[in-house]
This record gives sequence, C-alpha cells and structure tokens, in this order.
Amino acid sequence: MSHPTGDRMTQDLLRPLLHTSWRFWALVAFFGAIVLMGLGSVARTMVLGYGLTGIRWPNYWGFYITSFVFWIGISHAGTLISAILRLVNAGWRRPVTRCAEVITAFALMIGALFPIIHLGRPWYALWLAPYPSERLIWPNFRSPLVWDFFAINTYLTGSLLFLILPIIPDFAVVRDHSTGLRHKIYRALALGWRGTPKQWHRLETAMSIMAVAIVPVAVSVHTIVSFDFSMAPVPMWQSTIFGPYFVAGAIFSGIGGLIIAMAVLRKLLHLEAYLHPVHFENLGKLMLVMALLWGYFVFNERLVTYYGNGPSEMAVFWRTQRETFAPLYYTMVLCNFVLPLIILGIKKFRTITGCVIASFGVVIGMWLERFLIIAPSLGHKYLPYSYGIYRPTGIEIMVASSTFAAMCLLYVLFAKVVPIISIWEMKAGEHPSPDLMPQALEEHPLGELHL
Amino acid sequence: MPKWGMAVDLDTCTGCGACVTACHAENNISTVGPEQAARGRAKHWLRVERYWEGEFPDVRLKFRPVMCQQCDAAPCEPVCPTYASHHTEEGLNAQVYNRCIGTRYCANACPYNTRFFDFFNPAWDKPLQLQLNPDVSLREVGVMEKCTFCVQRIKATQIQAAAESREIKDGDIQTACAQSCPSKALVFGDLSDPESHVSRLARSGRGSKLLEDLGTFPNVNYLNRQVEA
Amino acid sequence: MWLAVIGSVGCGYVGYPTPPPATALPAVPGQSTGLFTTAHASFGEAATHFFDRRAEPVQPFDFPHVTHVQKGIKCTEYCHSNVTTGPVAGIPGLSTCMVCHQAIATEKPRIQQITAQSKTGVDMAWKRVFDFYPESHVKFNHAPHIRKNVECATCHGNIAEQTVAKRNVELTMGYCVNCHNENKAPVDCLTCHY
Amino acid sequence: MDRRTFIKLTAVTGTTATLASCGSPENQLIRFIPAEDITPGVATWKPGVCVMCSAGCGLTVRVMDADADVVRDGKAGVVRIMAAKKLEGAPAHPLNQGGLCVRGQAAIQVTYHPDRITQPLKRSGNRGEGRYEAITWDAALTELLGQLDKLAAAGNTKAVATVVRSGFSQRRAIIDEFLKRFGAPGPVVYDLFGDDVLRRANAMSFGREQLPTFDIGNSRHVLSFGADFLGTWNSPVAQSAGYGRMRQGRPGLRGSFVQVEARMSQTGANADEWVPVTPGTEGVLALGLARAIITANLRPAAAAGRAGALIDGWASGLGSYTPEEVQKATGVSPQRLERLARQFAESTPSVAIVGGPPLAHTNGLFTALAVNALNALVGSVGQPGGLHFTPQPIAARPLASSSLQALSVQLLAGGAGAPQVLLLDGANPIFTAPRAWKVRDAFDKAPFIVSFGSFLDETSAMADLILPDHSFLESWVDAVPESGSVQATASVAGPVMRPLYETRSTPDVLLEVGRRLAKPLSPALPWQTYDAMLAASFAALPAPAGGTDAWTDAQTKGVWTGTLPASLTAPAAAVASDRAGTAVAYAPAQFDGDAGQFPMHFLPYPSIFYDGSAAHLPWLQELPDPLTSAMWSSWVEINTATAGRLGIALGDIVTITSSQGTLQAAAIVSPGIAPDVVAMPVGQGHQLFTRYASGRGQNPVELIAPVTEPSTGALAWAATRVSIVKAGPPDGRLVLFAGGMREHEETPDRGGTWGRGETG
Repeated sequence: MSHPTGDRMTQDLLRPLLHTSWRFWALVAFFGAIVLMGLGSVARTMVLGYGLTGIRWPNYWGFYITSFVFWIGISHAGTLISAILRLVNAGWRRPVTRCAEVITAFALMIGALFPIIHLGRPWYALWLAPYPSERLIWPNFRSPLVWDFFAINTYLTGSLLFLILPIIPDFAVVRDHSTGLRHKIYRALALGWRGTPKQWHRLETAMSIMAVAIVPVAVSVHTIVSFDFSMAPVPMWQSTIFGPYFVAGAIFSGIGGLIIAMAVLRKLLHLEAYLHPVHFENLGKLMLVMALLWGYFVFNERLVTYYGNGPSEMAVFWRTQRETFAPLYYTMVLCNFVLPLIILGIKKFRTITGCVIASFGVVIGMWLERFLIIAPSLGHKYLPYSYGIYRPTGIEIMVASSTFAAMCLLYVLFAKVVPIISIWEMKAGEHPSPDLMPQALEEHPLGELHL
Repeated sequence: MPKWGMAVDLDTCTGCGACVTACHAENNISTVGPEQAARGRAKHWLRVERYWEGEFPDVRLKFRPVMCQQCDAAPCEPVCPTYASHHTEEGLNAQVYNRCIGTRYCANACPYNTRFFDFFNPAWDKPLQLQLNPDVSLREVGVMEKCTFCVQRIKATQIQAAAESREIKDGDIQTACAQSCPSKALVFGDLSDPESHVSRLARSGRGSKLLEDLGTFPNVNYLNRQVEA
Repeated sequence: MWLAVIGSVGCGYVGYPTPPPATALPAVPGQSTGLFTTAHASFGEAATHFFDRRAEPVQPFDFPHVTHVQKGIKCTEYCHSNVTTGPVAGIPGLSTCMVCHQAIATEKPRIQQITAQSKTGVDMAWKRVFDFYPESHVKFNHAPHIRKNVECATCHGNIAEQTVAKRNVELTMGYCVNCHNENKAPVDCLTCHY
Repeated sequence: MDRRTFIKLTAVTGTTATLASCGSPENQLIRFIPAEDITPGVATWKPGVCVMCSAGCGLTVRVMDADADVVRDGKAGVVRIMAAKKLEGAPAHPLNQGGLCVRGQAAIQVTYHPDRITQPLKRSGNRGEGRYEAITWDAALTELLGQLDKLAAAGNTKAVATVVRSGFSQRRAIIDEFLKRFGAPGPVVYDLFGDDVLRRANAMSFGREQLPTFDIGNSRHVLSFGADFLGTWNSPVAQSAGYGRMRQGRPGLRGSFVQVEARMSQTGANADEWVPVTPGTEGVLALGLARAIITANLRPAAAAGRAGALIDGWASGLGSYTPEEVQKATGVSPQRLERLARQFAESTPSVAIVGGPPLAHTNGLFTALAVNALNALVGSVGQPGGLHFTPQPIAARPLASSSLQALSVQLLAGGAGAPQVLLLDGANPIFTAPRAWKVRDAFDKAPFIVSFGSFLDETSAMADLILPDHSFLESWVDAVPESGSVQATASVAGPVMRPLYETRSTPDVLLEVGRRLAKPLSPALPWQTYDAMLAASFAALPAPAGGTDAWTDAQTKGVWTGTLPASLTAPAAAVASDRAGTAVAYAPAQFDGDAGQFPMHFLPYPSIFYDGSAAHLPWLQELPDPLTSAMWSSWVEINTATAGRLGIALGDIVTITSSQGTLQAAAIVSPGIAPDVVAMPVGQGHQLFTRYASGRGQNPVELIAPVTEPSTGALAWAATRVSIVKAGPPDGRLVLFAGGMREHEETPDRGGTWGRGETG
C-alpha cells in the first residue's frame, strides 16, 4: 500500500490543527449543546430527586448502568486492539492506533461517570475511595463496586500513558511547524523531544512494555465489570461465563466504535490517503471473528439456562425470549450476529460502507445486550409478587444519548489539538530506523500473527 | 448475646394487612401518593404477598408476609461499597442511612426485594408529621431503607433493662407488626434462647425458610399452612 | 449550566400514564396547607450541613450559665432534669425559669424582662448548641452515659464557666468513636445510627 | 410532574436566592409556652377506644412530645405538645386482646388529617359545594338554638331528624336522650352494610335482637356463609384472635373452616374449603345440610327447637331440600353436601356464621333463619365454641327509629310534617345510599342542616352549620360493644392529648344546647358533661375483682368487663319477636334487572375503607388491597373464564351498567369469583372527601337498585343485576403493587404474569 510521504504527509496531517474551518465550530456548538442538556438533566435529578428517572422497585438499575457497561466496553476498542497489533507488529496498524487509543481514553472517562451519576447521593461518591478518616471506616473491599473503582482507575491511567507517550514526537512536529503562542504550548507539550536515537529507543521500549502491560489490565477491567452482575444472586446473572462473555462483547463493540470513528475521520479530515479500505477490511475480519465468538457465548448462556430449567431463571428467560423484552432481544441478535455475518462474511460486502453499517449494528446491538442483561433479571427476581417492568424516562434517555455527543465533542476537540494519525509512526513506516522496521508485509493484512 | 428472629405462622395469617400499616406508623414510612405508586415507588417494608393457586372453582389463595429476612449470610452486605449495609453482633442486617450513597446494589442483590429506595425526599402534609415516631430516623432522598426488626424498640428495651439492671424476658420486645397482628401470626423474639416462643415455633415441624436454596440463612421462619387431608 | 437545566425541564416522562388527578377541593378556613419534608430549605443550608459548618447560634437572651452554677444549682437539678429520666436533656422553657424567678431576683431588670415575656405566652426560642444534623441520623441517648458517670463536661465543655453556651467541643463521629473505644463501649453502627 | 416534585421544585428555585441562609426555618418561628408540662423523649401510654367501626376495640396510645404549628392571636409559631404517636391494641381488652386491625392502626391519621375541620363553619356557597366561612362557637350555637327554639315554640319538636352511624355507646345514648326529651323521633341509623336482617333473625330464633358473638377460639369447625368475619364484618379483630387460636392456639387440635360465598373474600381466602354457590341460595344450602344431618340421624330435628320451628317444613324433615334439589339451586354436588354435613355435625363444637352478601338479598331473613336453625340443630347456641350473645346494658338500647328511605320520602314530601332541622353525626348517606332513594335531593329540601362531623364529605357538605367534634383522641370516648365478647363489655377512655383545634366534643355540645334552650328539656338532662354521664353510667356497674370501683378501674384499664346485674341487663323477652311461630318458607331471591339484559350479579363488598368512611386516610389508600394488591384505585373483579369470553384483560377499562346507571372502572381478572358475578369494592369514588379520596375511582353504590329485604326494609345491596362490556385498553388508573399473582410461573402462552408493566 502507498500513501504520501515526507513533508506532504506532515502538511496533510497537520492541516486540521493549523487551519480551523467554520465546520469545526458548528460541530462543537452542536455537540456541546447536547452535552449541556445531558448535564442539565443530571443536575435536575440531583436537585429534585432520583425519582425523575424510570428506576422503580425492584428494578433499581437501568439506563445509567447500561451505559456504564457499554462505554467501558467501547473503551476496549483502542488500547487492546492497538496493543495487540503492536505486539504482532502489524504494519497496517500505524494509521489506526491513535484514533483507537483516543477512543479508549474518552470512552473510559465517560463510562466512569455513570457509576457516580447513578448514585442516589452522588455528593458522597468519594466514600468509594479509601482515605483515612476519623470515622475509622474504609470502603468495603468485598464489594465489586470497589473493585470497579480500582480497576477503572488503573485502566484509565494506563491507557492515558499509552496514548500520550507516542504523541510526544508529534507534539515536537507541531512545535516545529507552528509559531507564536501555539509554538510555545507545543514546545511545553513536547517535553524537549529532540528525536535523538536514545529518545527513540526509550520511547520504543516504553511502548512495548506498555503494550504488554495494558492487555491483562484491559481484560481484567471488563471481567470485573461483569462481576458487578455475576456476584449478585440474581437469576441469569449468576453465570460463570460472564467474565469472558463481557470481555468478548467489549472488544466486539470496541471494534465497531473504532471503525465508525475511523470512517468519520476519514471523511471529515480527508484522510482517504492514509486510511485505506484494507484497514477497514482487516478490522472487519476481526469483528467477524468477535461476532462468531459473541454468538457462541449467547447461545451457550441461553442453552444452559433453558436446559437447567430453574423456575426463576426461566421466568427471566421467557421474558426475553417470548414476552415483554422479546422485540429488543431479537433486534439484538439481528444487529450483533446476523448482520455482521452477512456483511462481513461475504467478501464483496466487506467494503468501507459495509463495515460501517455492520459497526453501527454492532454498537446498537451491544447496547441492547447490556440492557437485556440488566432490566429483565432485576424485574423478575424469585418472588413473582415483586415483579416489575422498568421503563426509562426522558431524563435517562437524554443523559444516555448526550454521552454519545460528549464522545464526538471530545473527539473533535482532540483532533483539533493533536494529529489524529501518528505522523512519526507513518514516517517510520516509510524510512524506518532499523529497529522500527516492521516485519509485516503489507500484502499480509493481519501481519504475521505469531500467536 | 441475643439473636433476633421471627416466626410467621402462615396457618393463622389472615392477610388483613394490619402489620403493614403498623409498620408504616412505627417506622415513619412515607406514603408516596398515587402518581409515584403507579411508577413503582410505594414503600412497604413489610408486604403481604398473596398467590392464587388453581382455577375456579377449586381455587385457593396463599398469604405470605414478607419483610427483611435478616439473613445470616445476607447478599446485601458484601456488595455495599460503604458498609451502609452490614451485620451486627445481634444478627441484624443494619442499614446505616447516613453511610448510604445510594448505589442500590444491595436491593439488586436481595432475593426477597425487601429493600426500598427513597426516590424523593419524603413529605407529609402538615400536620400529619405530628404522628412521626421520634425514635426512628426520617430517611432523605437517595438512601435505601428496609425493615429493621424495629431496632429502635430493641434498643429502648435494652437500655431500659440495663437501667433497671434486669434481664430481658421473652416477649418484652415486640416489633410493631407482631404487636398489631390480630391473629398473632407474627412472633418476634430471641432465637439464641431455646425456650423463647419464637425458638419453639422455629423448631416445630412446620418451619421453613423463604428461598432456602439460595443459602442466605434467613432468621425469619415461615410455619407452613396445614392443609386438611 | 442553569440554561441547560431550564432546557432539560422540557423533557417529559416516558412510561406509565398516571391516574386522573383528584378534583380541586374548595379551600375550607383553618385547614392546614403546609408540607413537612426532609428536603433542605435552601442550597445554603444543604451546603452548611454537607461541610458540617455551623454558625455560632444566636440566642434570644444571654442566659448566664455561670451565675446559676455559682449559685450552686446543678445542671441536672432543675433545668436539665430530664436527662436523669430520659434520653433527652431538654432545654428549659420560660415556665421553668419562672418557677424560681417569680420569687428570686425579681428586682433585676433582666428578670423583669423575662417575667414580662412569660406573660405574653411567648417562650424563649433557644437555639440548640449541641445537636446533630438530621442527615447524620444520630440517636443519642443520655441515660447510658449518665449511668456510666460520664461528666457533662466531657461532651459539653466548660459550660459551667460560660455565660451563653458555646459549642467548644466538636461532637464529631471520631470524637464519639474514640471515647467508645477507650471505654470498651460498643462501636457498632447501630449503637448510634438507626 | 407530580405535586411533590412541583413543590420541591418551587421550594428549590424559590430559595436559591437566599443561598446564605442557614439553620432550619422553624428556628426563625416564634415558640409559644407549652400548655402542659412536657418530658421530652419519654413515651407514656394511655388507654383509648377505637371508633373506626362499631366493634369498639380498646386502644393503648403512645404519647410523646412533638412540635405543632399554631397561630396564636395572629402570630404563627410552634408550640411543644404531647401528641399521640401510635395506636396499639389494648392487651387486656376482651375484644381485640392486644391486636388491632388495619383501620384501627390508621385511625391516628384522623386526628392529624390535613383536611380536618378545625373550627365551626357556616355555609357560604351552595349546598354540596363545600364553601364555608369560619364563625365562632357562640354564633354557631346561637344559630342552632334559634332553630330549635323556633320548632319548640311552634310545638313542632317532632320536626328534628337525626342521622347517625351504627354502633352502641353512651355517646349515642346522650344523643338519644337529648332527642327524646326534646320530643324528637329517635335518630335514623344508616349503614350500607348494616346487619338489621341478622338482628331481626336472631330476635326471632333466639330472642336476642343483636349481632351474635362467636367463640371461634374454641370451635373445631367453622362454617361461614359469606361472612367476612376476618376482614370487615361484625367484630373482626376479636374474631381474628379467635381464628388464630382455633388454628394453632390449641396443641394437637387444629380447627377446620369452610367458607360459602360467590366471591372469595379475604376471609374465604383462609378457608380450608371454599364453596362457591349461586347468590341468594345460601339458605337452601344451609337447610340442605340440616336435612342431611337429620336424615343421617346425626341430630334429631327437634334439637333445633324454636329456631327450627321457624323454618317451613322443618318438622316434616325438610322434604323439599333433597341433595338433588339443593344441587339444582346452589350448584353444590350431593357428595360435597353430604361431606360438609358430616363434617359440621361430627367435628363439634362447630358453629355456622352468616353475614354480608347472603343477607343482602330479598330472601335474606330466610337465609339468616336457616343458618340459625343449623346452629341450633348442632347445639352450638350458648355453648363453648359456639354462638353467644353479649349481655347488653339497657342504656345501650337505641331508640326505635325510622329508616333512611322513609326520612328521604318525608323530606321530599315537604310540608309541615317534614323535618325542619336535620342533625348529622358521622354518617355519609349520600355516598352510601342507593341513588334511587334521592337522599341528596331530600337533604337539599331540608330547611336547616347541622353536621357534627370532622370532615367535609358528600353529606356534611350539605350542612348549613358544621360544629366539628373533637377527634377520638382529644375527647372522652366510649363504646358498648354489641358483640365480640362472651362477657358484657364497655370500653371507655379519657382524652389522650389536648385538642389541636377549636373543636368541641359533640356530646358536650348537645348537653350545653339542652341547657340553653329557651324551653328547657323536660326532664332536663341530669349531666353537665359527657364524662359526668360516663361516670354515672359506669358507677352503676359492679366493681371488678380487685378493683376499687368500676369507674376508676375502667378509666385506668380503658375497659370494664364482667357480669351485668339483672337490673341493667336487657331482658331477652323484651325484644321484638313478632314473627315467632309463623314459619318462614324459602322464596327465590328477587333481583333487579332482567337476566337477559343484565346477565351478571353485581356484588359490591366492603373494602379496607369499609363503606368508604375510611377512604380519607393515606395509609389505607396506599395499603395494597388484600386480594388484588391495588392501591389508590377502584376496580371491578371478574372471573377468568368470563373475562376471556368478553375479551377483557387485566387493567382493561370496562363499562358496568345496571338499571340505575353506569360506571367505568379498570378490570381485575380473578379466579376467585363465580363466572356470573361481578364484584366491586365500596369505598372509592368520593366526589368530595378530603384531598386523598376526592375524585378517585368509582362508587359502586350508584349502581345498586333500591331493592329491600321486605321484613326489615333493609337495603338488599347484593340484589342488583348488571351487564359488563369492555370499554377500552388500560389507562393506568389501576395501580397494583404486585407484579405477579401466581407463585409458579404460568407458561408464556397464558399471557405471562399479572404485572403493572404489562397493564401500564
């Protein structure tokens, strides 16, 4: 594959930073407004009471926790994928990695908000943190929510490092191509990067260490998120496969998010020259694999429940299979399994458009999957007298949807200040210093997967 | 060290609901009004479940009062990140309102759905608030609340007994529900005392626990209804 | 932000239709309309409670504790006598003052002032100095502490030397817990919070 | 956005300006000097008497200090009062024995109700509109005295009519005495679910015109014909206590219980065997059982004595009640009849109870007599585990009175003979009387109406003058239970707290009026106050063992119980037993509306609000109904199969039509009701009854046809036929607490579970 080289590349990739069009402001204004609405809704519930949401006895979790799991899932797009690709040293990763890692960082930040805003008394959220107090009380370390607290913080720190380290050289590039105030700022950000072999070497070592370290963290985070559910004695929650089930689902939705992000950037920032169909196709294949895996997990979960035929489990089972939640359930199966199989399974559909369509399906489907894990089980817990059906209210819909706007907003702003495609890595693909030479051959889309 | 428990005789429970109202009166449980009740926010620490069995004309109805089962291995306790829900030496599942941050995780973990959330600040049309029991906290918005086995009555009696330096006799402490029950279907007492009324009932052949298979080890014993042979 | 709040006020409920509202009732004279709720009266109040910041209570009348103590009147003798019988010490009202002061020190202008007020039927609106915010859900019972001979001064400081009572002991949870630990008193949450 | 949210919103936005303000608002309020000496934080317990129904249970009231909002000479402030906090059953009381029913528990909200009338009121708007202005007690009494004096001057003292609730008490005695000495007819006692038919039947069978007391606690077998004796009928708490003992109170002996009714009541839900029968044929079943017992030689026919002699064909062996005939009429199979008969005759002591719907038919008296005969046959009358009559002091005997229907006719007729002054005490006939009696129009014709009630309801809103009574916790209160205890019992209690408002105890008001009349009562009422009257009446009673005298003892205990001296006991023979001797034969129950047009039987039944008089208490409104778990709403119960046939599902809105009118309500599909019966709880559907009950739900009484039981003239409230059709999908007015009403999941093909989710 080929793409522009040298200064041309630098020019292309720096254009979004150096020139601001009205479109940028339009986007910021649009997304910003929606985000403000979301924040307003949260403020309103905090002032008037949590009853403005649709949460009810006994469905005490709803849209917020759904969104929490969903965004944590999306966050697996970046770091995990780019880390794996780095490890297998797939050359085609180069334009992709940064968009991916950015998604991770922002999705985590957004996702981590939900456990806080879903609290009845968010202003006491700091009690989740272990800090010495005269009260002599610590958080309850037996609680999965506390595990969440630590896992997510670790993951966030890790992926921020993983994101920022490789940006340093690009800050240097921007520094060298900018003047005035911008120059000053980027000089500071560049942390005195000179591009000496020593610095290159340090960066590379750091990156490879991070790449190795981040993978288990990523896996553990979503396993722990799954513990929030599988640790509680709730029908259809107490399942031993929830760990891998959630991780697979997370990566699945993550890839979907990534593909969409890349497609959008490609259009908006005219990066057609850098993001080639092959990138999408490769990610598409990856997603196909995950779709099959996901399908396997769902089939597994459902079959075992059905076969086991426990009364309370079956109550939930039928809710999703044939009753209240059936429409959502079959939409989910369609989006997460049928659609990806048809589009990504058949080569001629595996175009950019095809991948994007499939990705949208997957993102929607995975959101539904999380909702269908939470709502039916909580509403049909053991004693039929206490059954209840959860219906969201405008407030919750507003908040949940505003987070998508928040994602876009952050992304747009980020693309404004940082080259969304790693300039130096692209260049490294061109005139590599020996230790940067990728073994991967472009003809081999996935690189040589020494797995 | 006492171990508080309850026996619910399903054979004498008539489902009249006196216990429910007694609980409201004793524990300052606010009424939420029709609009909120329709949205599933009614709070009944103690509810009388009723289930139909069979079809007309061979139909019968089962009543079962369900309150917090004060489990020995309560699922609500480990999941609470702040220890707002925790176990006391006397075997009570304490709910500490001031420590509760409202994750509602405990309610999800509770298989009996006996935990209720304050969706709004409770409100009383004046002067209904003159009835409020000063010995029981008024819960504010965003906290979980549930049956406490009338811990305020337990505390009061214990302090009183200590002041008079006497032992607490069986029957000295009664929960509001047990006290009001016209057919005396609810019996509260100390399970660690083998001679207490509740212990003897718990030993009776009719005793069983609700959702026993979940391994929560409840301290409420249900005495099954005897059906004529 | 507030703009956003107003903006979001627009979004209505999805979900249950609610029952038809009760018919409007004619206002009958003398019927109560108020609402008693645990909500804070204002953001200011909520903030003060949250950060546990207390303004120095302003009393309607400078009650000289020291004078009475010097006269040899014990705290729990006449004024806070409930503490011996019940959980609450109680702040004596004017009627309690007048028990003695219709006879004692009647010539003093300040005494004449309260005598006059007691005739109007309006009581002293004392502000509590040692109290807990409702959201701390503390159920404090004096009786066990009295029985264990805990000095009043332990928690209430040197009121005996003060004129108007000052909260010069911060009754934080740490303060209580430490004392309970030292004296092998129970520290289970339910000891105080229920 | 519901009311609360709105209030909070305004509260928040309104106060954001005063960000600096701190401390709670009551600190800024004026504090008044308490009127009583207060021990803060210490609870005291005082006796009380429950007035929510006529049972007359004893209370123990927990009293503690509280801050009340008051307005004194124009200044708003707070004052510390000793306030009632919780009502418990009095452990020593022979009726409730420490227990207390749901209405009793909620009764405390009567005292603190936000819509309680706080001062005398004079009507300023149209009648029924509920617009009033405040006036002083002096002005109010002067106005009442003026009206009465006018009548007395005209010598037309007969023109005073009074409507009261049922129930015996010295309070009622004062009213009776006042009327008698003024020269007015006795008060009209109206109670939708009144038991006049049973009283009459008991007078005929046993010579006692009162409700029976059942010694259930010692029975081995209870056979109940439609009586909701564990829920709302007669003395429910006493009967529940007995039920508890019957089931599990006696080691090794568990009594059995069979309920006969067309719609499963809360009581029926507890039965070992539930026997649905065609409405109006309960008496046939009773006699069928009697015949089976006699023919099986388990008892001689003669054993029934007088009670049996009242039944046509009893002596000749009840030939017309063969199992086949009985099955034709009631739908109970011969085998089952045989089994029930043996069970009833053999597992003695056994007792048969009748009450409620079976007596609310045109043949109600026959049904009651049949069941009485059945009791007499197995010798359960006056025996342990059987049926008793609480000895009643003469003072508790009410005056003979005309019926509400008659009163309504008089008023409508108008003219000189018609009542000029109408006194209302607690009754709400406009809500509970069938539309066809035109009670509202009749009251509208009354020149002057005075109400002593504490709340504005449909009836008291007609009053020109409202003289609010104290709440039962603020004044002396007493009850002379008609039943519930084998021994004679009288409950009494002094005020447990000071009156919150400018109200006055009605008996005291009447006594004062009696004193201040221009033409004094002759002979004058001997007592200055209500409690003086109570003291006098209790002083006449024998002192209990260990007690000093009856009065002081009763004041401390809250109850007097013992054996009445003959001088006080109402002699059994004294009561009307006119029909004795003439045998009563079975006549099929007559129903209003023809079976073609109105295929279903309509069965209104007393809800947790009883007849609606307790619908203003929020605790009861939010209490899930025993059988349906419905809150804050009214509904129609219909059999599963019938509903399926009519395409009606849970929560659907249905239209019910009778010859009297039509109404719409949400349907609840229930397996516990006969296919040809539609049941609806009475209590909701108030046009005007405080903020909690007004405009909520539907009032089934509006469908009841004015059919009466001929011998007593009592309303046969179960004798109406209706048609039912689906009017529309669920509209959310039905609020259920329960999501599912089947313990074991139905298969999804059967439409899943009941759930608010599904019904909206």
